[in-house]
Amino acid sequence: MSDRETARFRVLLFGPARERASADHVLVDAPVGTACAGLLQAMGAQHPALAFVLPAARLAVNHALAPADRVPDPGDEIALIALVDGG
Amino acid sequence: MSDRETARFRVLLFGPARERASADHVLVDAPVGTACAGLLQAMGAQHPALAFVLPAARLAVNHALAPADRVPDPGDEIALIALVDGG
Amino acid sequence: MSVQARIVDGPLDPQAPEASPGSGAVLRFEGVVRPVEPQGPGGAPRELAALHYETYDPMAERSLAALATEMLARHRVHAIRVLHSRGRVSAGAISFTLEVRAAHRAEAIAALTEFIDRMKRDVPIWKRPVWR
Amino acid sequence: MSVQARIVDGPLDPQAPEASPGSGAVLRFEGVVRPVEPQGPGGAPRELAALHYETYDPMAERSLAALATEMLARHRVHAIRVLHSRGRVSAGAISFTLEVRAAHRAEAIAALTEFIDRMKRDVPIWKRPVWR
Repeated sequence: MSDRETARFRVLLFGPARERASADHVLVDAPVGTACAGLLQAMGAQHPALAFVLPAARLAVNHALAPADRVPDPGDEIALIALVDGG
Repeated sequence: MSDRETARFRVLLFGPARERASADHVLVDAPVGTACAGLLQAMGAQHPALAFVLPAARLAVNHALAPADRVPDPGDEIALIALVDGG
Repeated sequence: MSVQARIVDGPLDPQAPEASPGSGAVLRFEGVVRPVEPQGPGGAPRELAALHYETYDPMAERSLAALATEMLARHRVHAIRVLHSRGRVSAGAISFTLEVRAAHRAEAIAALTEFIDRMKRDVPIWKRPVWR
Repeated sequence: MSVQARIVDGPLDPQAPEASPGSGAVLRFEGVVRPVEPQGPGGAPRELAALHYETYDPMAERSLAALATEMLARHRVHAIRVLHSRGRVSAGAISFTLEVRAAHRAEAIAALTEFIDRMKRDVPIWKRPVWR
């Protein structure tokens, strides 16, 4: 992939994901135009420690839960929302 | 019926039944051994103003709701419990 | 496990729940006299000054306690406290409070819901509107 | 109709509900940190000193408000007020309160039940046990 085809996304982490990754965010590389579902898969592949959250995982884009087909911009605030037992 | 065969029951009234009867109790004559279901029917026959409550009516005997086949004693405290829209 | 049931003259005070360190869920219901009610079933709305509650004593209080004890056992909740007014309660004031403590919310909600349904059917308390 | 949603640092105070003269039903839920929890799913019970709540701000508060607004419309209730703790809340203390005012109890119960279910699924708040 050339630089033009791939973007780098910053994904904020919370809860068990943050503990497992020992970090408050991870960087995920994915082709420009990747939707949230694909970005989650790329995250699991590039950060295997986070694969455990994938079944319950969604992404928030700019502080709102995003549908799986939403295409985020690398400049958006993206957060991993994986609520196994929240509240 | 002879005096020995018939008993006189005092039935306390509350709510709409008390208002309709303009009294806090009625007297109901019924054969000795009459169960609560029969006593309610006798009450409706002898005090037609109270017939309107019969569909929702039960009797309490000594401060507890009584099953339809309970045979009250004329000395018991008997009350008409007809809760159309209580609480 | 505990049950409290009481009939109180007049309106009830709004109260903060007591501390309950062992229970994960505290659910409290307050019944407030509505300022407007239909006049009779299906009737037109009319302004209400108060409701007047008539109770059959001591059966009313005993029935509340028996119902609380039954709900406590059936839904495995920790504690139930119920208060109900007797006499006049003005519109906007509280005439009924029910507090349920349980380990989890599901039991608390189930116990509270069934308690109120059963109370309206089985507890000898009658209300009479005092129209404005 | 009104909605209030707030994330608060530390434990919540037990509070008497505010007056609500137009609503016939006031339902209030308090979530209390349990002193004993299973350690992990299906695990053995273990004593808990506290829960530590992590929130994604400002999304958590916004999500609570959006959820309250949605429940208000769907269940036709009059008002919803929700508070949730952020940070450490000791065992026995309150970390969540939800108050629903409605004309009748059925709507209040439905709105409260759905609110809590949805909150646990959709509102970005995570809890971490602090074992004793």
